[in-house]
Amino acid sequence: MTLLYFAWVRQKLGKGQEEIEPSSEMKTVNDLIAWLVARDAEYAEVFADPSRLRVAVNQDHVSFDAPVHANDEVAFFPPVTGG
Amino acid sequence: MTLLYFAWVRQKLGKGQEEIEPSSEMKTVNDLIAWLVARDAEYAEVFADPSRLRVAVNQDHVSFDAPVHANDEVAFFPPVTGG
Amino acid sequence: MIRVQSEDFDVGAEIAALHGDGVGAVASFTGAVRGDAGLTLEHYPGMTEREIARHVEEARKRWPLLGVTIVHRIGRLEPGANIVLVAVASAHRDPAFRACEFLMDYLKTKAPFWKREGGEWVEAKASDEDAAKRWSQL
Amino acid sequence: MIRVQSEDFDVGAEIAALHGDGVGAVASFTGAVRGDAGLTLEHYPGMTEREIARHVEEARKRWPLLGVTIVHRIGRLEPGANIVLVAVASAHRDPAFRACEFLMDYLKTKAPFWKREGGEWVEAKASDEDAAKRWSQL
Repeated sequence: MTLLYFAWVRQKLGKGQEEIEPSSEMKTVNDLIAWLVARDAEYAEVFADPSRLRVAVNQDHVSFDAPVHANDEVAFFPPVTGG
Repeated sequence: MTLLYFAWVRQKLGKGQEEIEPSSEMKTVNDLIAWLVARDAEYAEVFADPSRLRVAVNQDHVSFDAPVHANDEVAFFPPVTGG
Repeated sequence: MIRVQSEDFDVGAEIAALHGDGVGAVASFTGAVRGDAGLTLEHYPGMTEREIARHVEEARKRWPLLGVTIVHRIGRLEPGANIVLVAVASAHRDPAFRACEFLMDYLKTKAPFWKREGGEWVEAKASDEDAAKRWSQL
Repeated sequence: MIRVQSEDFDVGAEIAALHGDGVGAVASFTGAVRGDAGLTLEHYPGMTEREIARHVEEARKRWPLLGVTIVHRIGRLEPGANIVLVAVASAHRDPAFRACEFLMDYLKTKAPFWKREGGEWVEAKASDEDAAKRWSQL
């Protein structure tokens, strides 16, 4: 699974991209977040308030209960501010 | 009083402008129209259906019961089609 | 800035000229001649500028605008030619869009221009009157 | 035509390119950098183009459009610089205005761009979310 981070999420984590081996129990974005938070304090800080974040799976905006699969591209970022 | 005509009104009357000496009974645009219609058959034709016409007095859109005065500029034209 | 002219105008230059201090948004409209016949545009000199200026003033009262440019062409216009430009600058997009539409709706229904197409005077459209009524009467 | 680029764009040329057979109206929006600090724009390559294309397609379903051009800049942008252009061509003004606003509202709330101004990430505005809701969800 490819994880992408943008804007302040990228800055706080000190990286824009990483590859992970998801566990078989990881069914949804929420499961992925729980897994990341358990891994490292930096993730715990970034995901402390999920209402500040948005998520896309395979480049589609989705909600946090959307399913994730082993080969997905999952991106976390703050609400967008383009235009 | 200066009378101005635009678009098909100008074409039908064969002129874009004329000066008239209004009578003292001529109080409103409607009075002016009645006076013109009495003067010549061409005017009778142009003013036969006033709903097809608009009028401006001194370069302001007004209704047919608006007052007119001896030194006014009165313009007759069809509904506008610019833009 | 309001201009009534027979010459063409440069849309990019007009929009660029509106950008400046505090301007975050420029909404614009350009109208062009459709069809194969071309158009001839007649206007009422003096009243046209006055009527447009009045509506620009009204737009400035309704929305916090930082600049307005209106250019309307007259005379013979070939197919595809520019007819009109309305461009409105503001800090944010909503006032710019609103004022641009407002000004177009009033240009269509109040500014004394008349189009002739292939020898026939173009008829005014009830839909344009309805559009202008959205803003309620001045 | 959708472009995401660091270079500036030529508003006049983009609008001129949309004029053509049957086009009577081009509505456009240009956004520029306000304030003295300039901006840096980050985006999600791939998803950005995909998201914009999806909304252009949706706009084409809703209104009879004859052309759409969207250019969005990324990277460092100085004060006063162009950020974004949305230009929409149609036979008549109403679909052009509606689609232009629709696309701007969705660019503001769905296209994955992030602005940084003077070291701070710009916060998303609830008013932009509300504006996008006017069109109801896709």
